Amino acid sequence: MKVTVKYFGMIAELAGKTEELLEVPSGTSAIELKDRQVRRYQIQDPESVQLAVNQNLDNKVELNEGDEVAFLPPFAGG
Amino acid sequence: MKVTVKYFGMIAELAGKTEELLEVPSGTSAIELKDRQVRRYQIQDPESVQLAVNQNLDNKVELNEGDEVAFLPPFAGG
Amino acid sequence: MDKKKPKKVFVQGAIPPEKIANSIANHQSKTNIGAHSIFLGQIRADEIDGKTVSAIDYSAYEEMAENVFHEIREAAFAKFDITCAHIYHSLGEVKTGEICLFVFTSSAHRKIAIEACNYFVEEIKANVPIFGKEIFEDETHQWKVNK
Amino acid sequence: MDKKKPKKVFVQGAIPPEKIANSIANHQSKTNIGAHSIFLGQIRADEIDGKTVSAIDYSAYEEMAENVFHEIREAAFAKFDITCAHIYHSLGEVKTGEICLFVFTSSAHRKIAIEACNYFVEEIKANVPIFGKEIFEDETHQWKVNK
Repeated sequence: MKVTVKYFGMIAELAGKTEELLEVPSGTSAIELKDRQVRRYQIQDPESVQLAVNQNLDNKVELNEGDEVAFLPPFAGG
Repeated sequence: MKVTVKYFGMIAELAGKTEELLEVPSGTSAIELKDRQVRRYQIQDPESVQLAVNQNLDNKVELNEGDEVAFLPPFAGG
Repeated sequence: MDKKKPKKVFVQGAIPPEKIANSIANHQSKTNIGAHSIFLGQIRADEIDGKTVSAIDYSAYEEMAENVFHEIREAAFAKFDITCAHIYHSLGEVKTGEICLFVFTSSAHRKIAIEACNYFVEEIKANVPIFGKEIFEDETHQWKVNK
Repeated sequence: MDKKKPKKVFVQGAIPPEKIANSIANHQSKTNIGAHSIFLGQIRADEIDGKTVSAIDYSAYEEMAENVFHEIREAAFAKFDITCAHIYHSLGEVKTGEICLFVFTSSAHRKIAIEACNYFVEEIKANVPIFGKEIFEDETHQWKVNK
């Protein structure tokens, strides 16, 4: 199945892109996707990275076809 | 001895003036002056009126020649 | 320097929004500031016994008030690590909807700027000899008391 | 009405002081307001390892951020008896000394306006997906993290 993955801030910098369409096995969880991309792009300090699945920060979920998964480094607004 | 007495806000309105030069007996205290003027001008709710002697709110003092005594109704700044 | 110089707090009539914009613009060269906190007092059209306030006419024991403002500034600079602080208060008539008090504090960090601003507002309300005549639409009036 | 309408929070580049003056002026017809509380975030020229910050380049997960801003507004209006609330945050480059965040709350009474303003600032810092690239004078950069 396909999911859209978005990268922001320092993660976009490490990935060299802000978005990609990934083919993942059916049943993949958000956490598994995170682990895979953390290794792939050598993201430092992965505990500080939050995932939003369809804009929802609760990432203890299984992914579905067409989901939008965002990799969010620490917030710095204000 | 002479003291300058200043009135503000609703007290100035009651007194019909903002300032007067009063002759008071030597040894008069600020509190005695307050009582006298409260009666004279029929100032309501005298507990809410603060006296400043030479801009100092501590009014448990004996007055001296040339002192400036201000009658201050409740503050309403801001 | 900002700290030591006694400043004139009272302004005649309402405080225009442009004065606030100018104060903010004047701080853009101070690049050690990370946060500004601003408090504005605005005249409310309160309804009291069926009559509506149309303006407040402010007066003050000016010499004492300027001294108290100065003492509040000194105490605030001793208490809070602020970069600068400005206070303006109206004298004379200020109509409903207009600004009568402008407190502006700045610091490297937000919590300090915010706490200092609150401190100023509370101290001004409690300790500065300013008096307000609430003028109703029918030209009658009553004297305002801070709660 | 002010409460329900989703509002655009992000502005491109720095927030000019005139925008703040205009916001204040726009509230002078609301005569049930007695107090405004304003918070402004300004870019500091921090020195980090001998290098000085010259600007922050802000980016955001915009769709999510606008939704989170809206949720914060809803929560604030449920929690505080405020008349209105406005938030503006910069995207793109904001130079040191310039304003990147403008929070503006209004109420009949000062304590409510002030508490609501603080609530917005803390919620924005903690929960809105905004990212800041601190650009140094030598064109190198590092990524800012809120404390």
